[in-house]
Amino acid sequence: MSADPTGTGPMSTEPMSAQPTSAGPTSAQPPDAGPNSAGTAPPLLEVRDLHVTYRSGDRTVPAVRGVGFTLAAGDTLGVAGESGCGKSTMALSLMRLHGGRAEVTGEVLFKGENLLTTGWSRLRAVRWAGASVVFQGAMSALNPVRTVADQIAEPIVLHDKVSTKAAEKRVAQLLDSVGIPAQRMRAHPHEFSGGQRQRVMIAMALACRPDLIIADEPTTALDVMVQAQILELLGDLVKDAGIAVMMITHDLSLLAHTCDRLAVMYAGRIVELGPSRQVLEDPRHPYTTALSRAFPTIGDPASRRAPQGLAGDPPRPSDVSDDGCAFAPRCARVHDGCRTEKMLLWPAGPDRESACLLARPERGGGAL
Amino acid sequence: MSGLRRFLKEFRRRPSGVAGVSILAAFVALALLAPLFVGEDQLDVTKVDGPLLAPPSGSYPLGTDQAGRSILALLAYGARESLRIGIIATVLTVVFGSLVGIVAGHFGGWTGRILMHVTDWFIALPSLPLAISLAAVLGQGETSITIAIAVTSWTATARLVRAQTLAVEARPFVERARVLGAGNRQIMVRQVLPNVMPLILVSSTLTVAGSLLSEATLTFLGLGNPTDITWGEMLHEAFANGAFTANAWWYILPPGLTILAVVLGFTLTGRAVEHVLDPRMEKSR
Amino acid sequence: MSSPRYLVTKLAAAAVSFAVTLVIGFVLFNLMPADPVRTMTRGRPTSEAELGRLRVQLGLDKPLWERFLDFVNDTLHGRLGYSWQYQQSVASLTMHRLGPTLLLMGTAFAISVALGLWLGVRSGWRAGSLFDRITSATALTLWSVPTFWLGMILLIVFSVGIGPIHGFLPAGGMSDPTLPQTGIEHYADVAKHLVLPALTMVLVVYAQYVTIMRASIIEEIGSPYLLTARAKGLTDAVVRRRHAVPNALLPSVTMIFLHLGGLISGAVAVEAIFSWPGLGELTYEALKIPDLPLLQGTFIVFSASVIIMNLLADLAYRALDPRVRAS
Amino acid sequence: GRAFADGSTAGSGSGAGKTLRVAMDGSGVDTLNPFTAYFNGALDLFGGIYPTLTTIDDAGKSAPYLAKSWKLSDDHLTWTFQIADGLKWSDGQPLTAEDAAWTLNLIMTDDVAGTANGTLVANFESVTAPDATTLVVKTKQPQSNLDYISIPVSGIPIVPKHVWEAHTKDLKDFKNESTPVVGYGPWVLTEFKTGEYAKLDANKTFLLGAPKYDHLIEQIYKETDAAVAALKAGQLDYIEGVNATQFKTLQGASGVQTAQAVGNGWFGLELNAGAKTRTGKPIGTGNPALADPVLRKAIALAVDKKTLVAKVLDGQGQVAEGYLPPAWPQWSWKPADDQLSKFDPAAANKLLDDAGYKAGSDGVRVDPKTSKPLNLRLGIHSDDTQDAAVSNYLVSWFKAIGINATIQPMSMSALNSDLGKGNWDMLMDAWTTGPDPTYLLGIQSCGTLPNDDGSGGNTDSFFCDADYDKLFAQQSTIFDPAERAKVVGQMQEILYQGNSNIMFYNSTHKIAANAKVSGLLTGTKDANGFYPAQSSFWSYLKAAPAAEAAGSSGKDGGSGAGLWIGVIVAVVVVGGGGVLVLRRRSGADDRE
Amino acid sequence: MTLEVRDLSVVYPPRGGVGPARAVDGVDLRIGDGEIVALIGESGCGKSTLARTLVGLVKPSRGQVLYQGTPLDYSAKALKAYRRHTQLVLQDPGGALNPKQNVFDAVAEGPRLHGLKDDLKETVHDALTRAGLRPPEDFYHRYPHELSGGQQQRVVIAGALALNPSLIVADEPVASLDASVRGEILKLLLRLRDDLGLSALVVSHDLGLAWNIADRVAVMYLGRIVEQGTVEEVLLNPRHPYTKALLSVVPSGAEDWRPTLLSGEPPDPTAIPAGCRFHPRCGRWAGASAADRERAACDRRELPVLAADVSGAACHLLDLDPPATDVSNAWENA
Ligand SMILES: Nc1ncnc2c1ncn2[C@@H]1O[C@H](COP(=O)(O)OP(=O)(O)OP(=O)(O)O)[C@@H](O)[C@H]1O
Ligand SMILES: Nc1ncnc2c1ncn2[C@@H]1O[C@H](COP(=O)(O)OP(=O)(O)OP(=O)(O)O)[C@@H](O)[C@H]1O
Ligand SMILES: [Mg+2]
Ligand SMILES: [Mg+2]
Repeated sequence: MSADPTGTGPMSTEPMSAQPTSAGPTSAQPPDAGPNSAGTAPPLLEVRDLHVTYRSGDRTVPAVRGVGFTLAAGDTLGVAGESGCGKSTMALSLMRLHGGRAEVTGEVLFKGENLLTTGWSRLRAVRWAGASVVFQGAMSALNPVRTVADQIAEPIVLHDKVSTKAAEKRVAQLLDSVGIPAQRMRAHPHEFSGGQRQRVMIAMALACRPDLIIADEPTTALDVMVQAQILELLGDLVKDAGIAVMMITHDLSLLAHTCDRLAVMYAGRIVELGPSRQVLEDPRHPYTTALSRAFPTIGDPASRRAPQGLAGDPPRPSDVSDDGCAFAPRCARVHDGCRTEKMLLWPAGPDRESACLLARPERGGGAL
Repeated sequence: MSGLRRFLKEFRRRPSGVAGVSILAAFVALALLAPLFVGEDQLDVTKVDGPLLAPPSGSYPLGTDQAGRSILALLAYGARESLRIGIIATVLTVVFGSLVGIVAGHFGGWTGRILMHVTDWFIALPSLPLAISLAAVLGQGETSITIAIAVTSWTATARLVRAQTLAVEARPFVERARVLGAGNRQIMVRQVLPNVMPLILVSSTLTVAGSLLSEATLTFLGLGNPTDITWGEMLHEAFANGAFTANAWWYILPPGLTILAVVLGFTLTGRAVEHVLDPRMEKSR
Repeated sequence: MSSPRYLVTKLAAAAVSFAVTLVIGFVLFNLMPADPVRTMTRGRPTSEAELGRLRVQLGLDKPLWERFLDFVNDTLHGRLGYSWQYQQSVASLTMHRLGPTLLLMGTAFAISVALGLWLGVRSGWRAGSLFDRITSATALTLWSVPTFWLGMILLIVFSVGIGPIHGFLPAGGMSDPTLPQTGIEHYADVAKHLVLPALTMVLVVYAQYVTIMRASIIEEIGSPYLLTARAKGLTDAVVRRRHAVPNALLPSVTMIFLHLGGLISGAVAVEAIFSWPGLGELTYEALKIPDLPLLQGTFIVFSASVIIMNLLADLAYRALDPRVRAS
Repeated sequence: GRAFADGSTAGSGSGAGKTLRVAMDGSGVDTLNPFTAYFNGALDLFGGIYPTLTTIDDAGKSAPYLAKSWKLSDDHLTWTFQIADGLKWSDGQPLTAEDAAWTLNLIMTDDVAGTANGTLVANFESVTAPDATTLVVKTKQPQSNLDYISIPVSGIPIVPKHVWEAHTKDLKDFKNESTPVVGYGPWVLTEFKTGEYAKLDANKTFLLGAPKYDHLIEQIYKETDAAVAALKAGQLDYIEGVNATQFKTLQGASGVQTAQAVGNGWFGLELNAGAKTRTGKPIGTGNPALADPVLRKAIALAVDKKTLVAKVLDGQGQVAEGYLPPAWPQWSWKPADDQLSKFDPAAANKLLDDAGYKAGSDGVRVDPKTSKPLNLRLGIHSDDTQDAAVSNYLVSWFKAIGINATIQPMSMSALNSDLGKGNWDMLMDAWTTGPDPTYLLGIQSCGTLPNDDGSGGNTDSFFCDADYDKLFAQQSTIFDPAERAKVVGQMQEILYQGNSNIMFYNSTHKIAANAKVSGLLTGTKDANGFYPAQSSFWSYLKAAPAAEAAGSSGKDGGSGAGLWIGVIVAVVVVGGGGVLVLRRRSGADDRE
Repeated sequence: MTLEVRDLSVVYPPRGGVGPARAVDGVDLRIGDGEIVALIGESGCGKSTLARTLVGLVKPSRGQVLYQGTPLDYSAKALKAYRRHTQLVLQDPGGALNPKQNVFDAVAEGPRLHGLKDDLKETVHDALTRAGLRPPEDFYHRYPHELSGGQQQRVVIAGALALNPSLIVADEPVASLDASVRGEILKLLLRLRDDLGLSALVVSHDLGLAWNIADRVAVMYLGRIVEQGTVEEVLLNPRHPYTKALLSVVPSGAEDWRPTLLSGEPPDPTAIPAGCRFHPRCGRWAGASAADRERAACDRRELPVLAADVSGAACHLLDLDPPATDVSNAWENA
């Protein structure tokens, strides 16, 4: 337990606490969100200066390059950003799920305990019981040769130390709660449709009543209609249970609806962080602007026959340097400072942060 | 070409592959250069005057065989025959296997199904007994051994190539080619073949390895031409002539070890190539 | 597809395979002009009339198509043809030899599979580790060894003895005739005779299984479901045992059965070297003449066993893999 | 030293009494039915378990067995054998002349029963047993070799009528495998496993003397090397027919005794001097050039038989000239010095030059009659290592006289098929024979040529010579051995000069045995150190266990078992240990 | 008028014990000259099948594809000729390029196959330029894996353009691309239409895409077109309950956004319900009064195939309503 309980530290690269204090987002929380919302106790999850570097052969790929944020109990955080910007990498590193393939530095404080340095057995105890994960493709995230009941019961037996019988009872309840008849618990994953599988995944994530669910693109493989169903379900369940959620996707417009706060990532860094509606409606980073414009509003004459895009290609993680803004080559408002200055997450208005020089307070942030 | 250069660069990073290629290069050199330092006279039983089945000595670094010939000379000369049989069998196998595989994979209908059934039947046949029988039926000698190996080992290639062809054909670029106006032949040759080529390459190196072993085994079982000089034949002779009883290790170990080395060489090379060409690795780049 | 229908389809396919094998077998073994009669009687005072009589007895005077009908009839009646050199039905010859071959191949197969899969899982799970490198290198090397050669070397070292090693294992055969042929002692004796041939086969064959299993495990290692399992807090060993292995086992099982033909091939050489009185040795014997009906018979028995094993593998695969079961 | 092992041997004791363990002939046992069996392994066994009328002695002459004595009538057509009295089959039933008469009659009258030995009785008119101790054989023509037709191993075994009567119907399929097999001989077959071994018990009341061992085991070793290994490891007592290399190694090995007997067979080359049918119609694809005796003579001169003996046989054999092997000295023949074809390539070349065989540009001579180069096929048995070894020499020697020989390895079956059709130029061949040479001489007679339609035929090289045939007919009716030998000699001379069958050498018959087995060898060595030929019948009968050595090593199967189990356990432990160590090192499971 | 389909059906034969799949089950559709039509629908509703049928990759089980008024001829030669005019652009640009072909060869593939080798260099240069890969020479020798997803898709489009087609069928051309790149590709399509007068059928499940570029839109459900019309008509004033549901799940900035979720699983073309194929999931049907249900008889009464070119929706329940009022005003203030 090395964390500074106030959640602020001396390191300059560290983000300002994003602990919600203002009325806006907090009001969206259910009243039973728990004592942590008061802002004095350690937050549920605090990430500081997280770096993840993949090693493959003699190449190193810095996929996450200094990410920091906090997440209170019952809070929902959306992480958006285009493909390859390091969202999954960041999420997996929280539970040290990369194995030996990646080097992870920084701090991941889960209820004050640094998960990056704690012993493996401690970590295992936290996994699933403290924080569970809903992965993207449920077909591949579920073991194809074992029954659904087996797989859901597995963490229950492991963490709650209950008998298999008792665990199965809970499995039935869980499946019921996600709208799958309990009789089907003996079925194998392939016998379910994509949407049902994702429900199974959600049931499994809830199995040990975790404090945090990390959902890594839980719906991208699904059809629009099913996608909406699943998000509704997930939203309802976590709201009822007061579980904090970190939801990852590249679809900004989806997150706006489901999450209280939004983090936009670009090239391994968070470039904008703030209450989701604000971020979407009033972006403080050119990248966020471009991203939100890419999802047209039907009926909006401005976007009729006028698709908006972002010229250029996302950088390769191996090509970005620490100096300057990684977005500069594609930015319409780029200027000299963007190429040289070190980018940090600067406060950009109440409860908002942005990594754009234009948003820096001394420049009169928010003038984007 | 950048592809080739990249391949070589990747390949060089795999020590086992480099070792395999080195072994092979050494043996190919040995085979090619054998006539330069092994005269006909050294192989002619009526002209050699070495001691019979003598252990290694100064003038015979690997000793002599029953007729007084230098084992080293036989070994060098045997490299030619052994490699030749292995490679011819492999070329036959690979050409036939690839053809069947691609055609079966490309034409889903009757053609493909029948071809695949035929392949399956051949897979069901145990290869060595079949090869033995073929060789026994076709008569003695390297020709029938080569044919026997080719006939029995094409199935693996065909299967692999077919599976890969199916995978390739399922990829959208084949559909794109079709929309651009490509016919069956053009799709098979221009789209599928380049994409199954790496697999064929890998398969062929592994097939050579298998062929060499089969050749040695068939020859050992007495289906070769006893007057040829191949490694398998040397072992056959050694075995048939009681070299074991005589504890003539210099007659028994070298041919076996050379077979081992060459097979290992091909296997290592093949696996390294396979690894370098692994499509999954390609994608992640 | 429903189970019985699946079974019927598979059985039919196997039957067709077998029929094709029969035809291939017949064509193969009747292509070559051969004079088995002179071969059989070689070195013995035999009159011309007797030779003629033998030819009739063996049906060699009949046209090819008639011989084919005879052969089919023969096979359907379980005789598999009539051996030239042993002058009895091939079926009765092979029946005698089936037991020893099954014993040898079964033992070698069981050990190889157990050893190969175990090592394969271990080395695939930690690909690139010292253990993996040693295991893989050993397996690759052993795979490259000609079976018969390895057998000969083992024979010298462990049976004849070399240098300080005294030969302590029997040089051939399946049992020591000086010992009683029943009871524990007999089984121990057979086991003792089994050591070298089985060892030879295991050493050559297990390597394949290591490679197969290792590849399967590596194939699975990146799978998201393993990530899920890890995320659940399972220990590494549990993740491997409960999640990776069952999945990796499926392709391995098929591959292993597909490689069964290789095992049989190994058996021929090994039985020849160790005088193991099985089908392989019978084949080797038949080869010398060559006794074509006998070769044809052993060939058919081998093929049939592979077909049966593949059928079983198919069914086993179906039983094991819920995905296949459903489709 | 070259020896693999210490060579210490084990006492062969096991069960009650002493056991002699011999390697069965590599061919194994095709069937235990003596009427249909062909394989030498089976014949060897029959020699031990079924009686014969006569046997042969050290010198290869016929000697009493069941028949105490025999008489030939003056018209040379009736043989009367006096059968020993009071003999009993192994099941206690009396063994009488009736059994012999029944057996011989069955072979004469039943096609199946005649499968293996029908030829031997082809000339029989009748066989009767007027009383229990008298057997009368009447022949159609005078036949001088009647005292050889029922000898152990290579002759007709007599079977118990009371057992076999029941099987005359299903003789073809009767396998005769229920043990103990009812018979009479030095041994009783008590256990038989196809492809593995035969176990026999000694007949302590055997007519010709009781075996010294209590048990005999004939075990199959498919590879002689394995047998030799077993011999050295003390798992085997006796091997017949090791090859030159094995023999040489065993000669130096401690605890092993070795012996060579003069050969009972020849090894040589057959030339297709013009294959034709009985009516003289040419058949086959043989090269016509070989019809020229000059060419054949030149070929004979081009072969250095001494080198073959020295290098292929490693000196373990003799240069052969005559057709019949030295094992039967009564028939041996040698060419006179002036007739002798000595190795002389120069002379061969001169012969060919003189006959108009001009060398082409590639050094291959051209047949003046057909103007085709002398390209000759050299067929060899692919499974015969001697064929392979010798053919390499021949090709080189033939090249030296302008003949291009191409080696064609063929399976026995293919070779025999081609041979009968005349589709060959030169063939490597080898034959062995028992003491009676009639059959071996017979296959060179015109009567064995095939019919016009290609059927029939039992010839060996399409040799056909009227004078030879006359002598052949004559020799079988001569009852004075010396007289007969002279005729046989003349026949061999004709063969020698015909050069259709060029004899290369007679390789010795090589035996290796555990040094503790005594009494194996009889006869006296000749100048070359070779013993006279002996049959396995006598060897097994006369073999005696050496006196129990004090403090025997006790390294036999039983106690060896502990050792091998130990070693396997050790290997497993070491291997497993290594794995465990590696596992440990790879770290605890507290990581992923 | 460029391309028209009449009463088109595609039935896939039974597979693995599941009955035949009626992937496309009666479709009339017309793509006029220089028109961009968007085909919208849920996964598995038969969009791709229809698209593939249009370019002759799938032979219809019933109905016709007419190009310039003449029915398609499925002989190899005729198809080849047809494919000079009609090109397909696939969803996954990475997969649509042969990894063993560099950019030049990939673009030149079409002209080569058609024997247009004369000014190949120029054609390729041209096509790449038009597809926005500038300067083209920089790309010639690159292999697909050396390109970003957006660039790959441009190469695919260039490959189609190299044949100077008059119609491009784009099957989910941006589905696998990042949101930021997506707009660029759509811009390109629009520009091509404007510059070259290309007609296009764009297949997607994304209504926003239709809004972005299409002139007309057709909404497909379970093998049928259930509603079609101009983009404004259909998207701003949807009439079919299915279209409404689809529109509702598009996340909007609206505070009170609440999607109308369809119950049940995605529809299955091997078991098409009788009557209106949408009725089992139709909220309106479920909520309708007994009398209305009796009148509409959605569960029994077959619907006619919606005619091409006519704006309208195939729904029995529409007969119950007065013509829908303009509901688009909600968006006006957005
Ligand atoms: N095992 C690995 N080795 C090397 N590089 C990797 C590895 N896994 C991911 N990367 C790289 O790291 C970067 C970030 O990957 P990540 O999967 O976190 O992206 P993402 O934001 O989740 O993208 P997506 O939206 O496609 O899921 C990518 O550029 C990817 O290529
Ligand atoms: N080759 C085929 N054989 C059998 N059924 C097929 C085949 N291709 C597609 N189908 C089925 O036809 C139906 C329509 O498929 P299609 O690919 O046209 O749908 P889609 O609308 O393009 O869906 P998506 O949005 O997922 O691409 C699906 O249910 C599919 O399962
Ligand atoms: Mg991701
Ligand atoms: Mg589609």
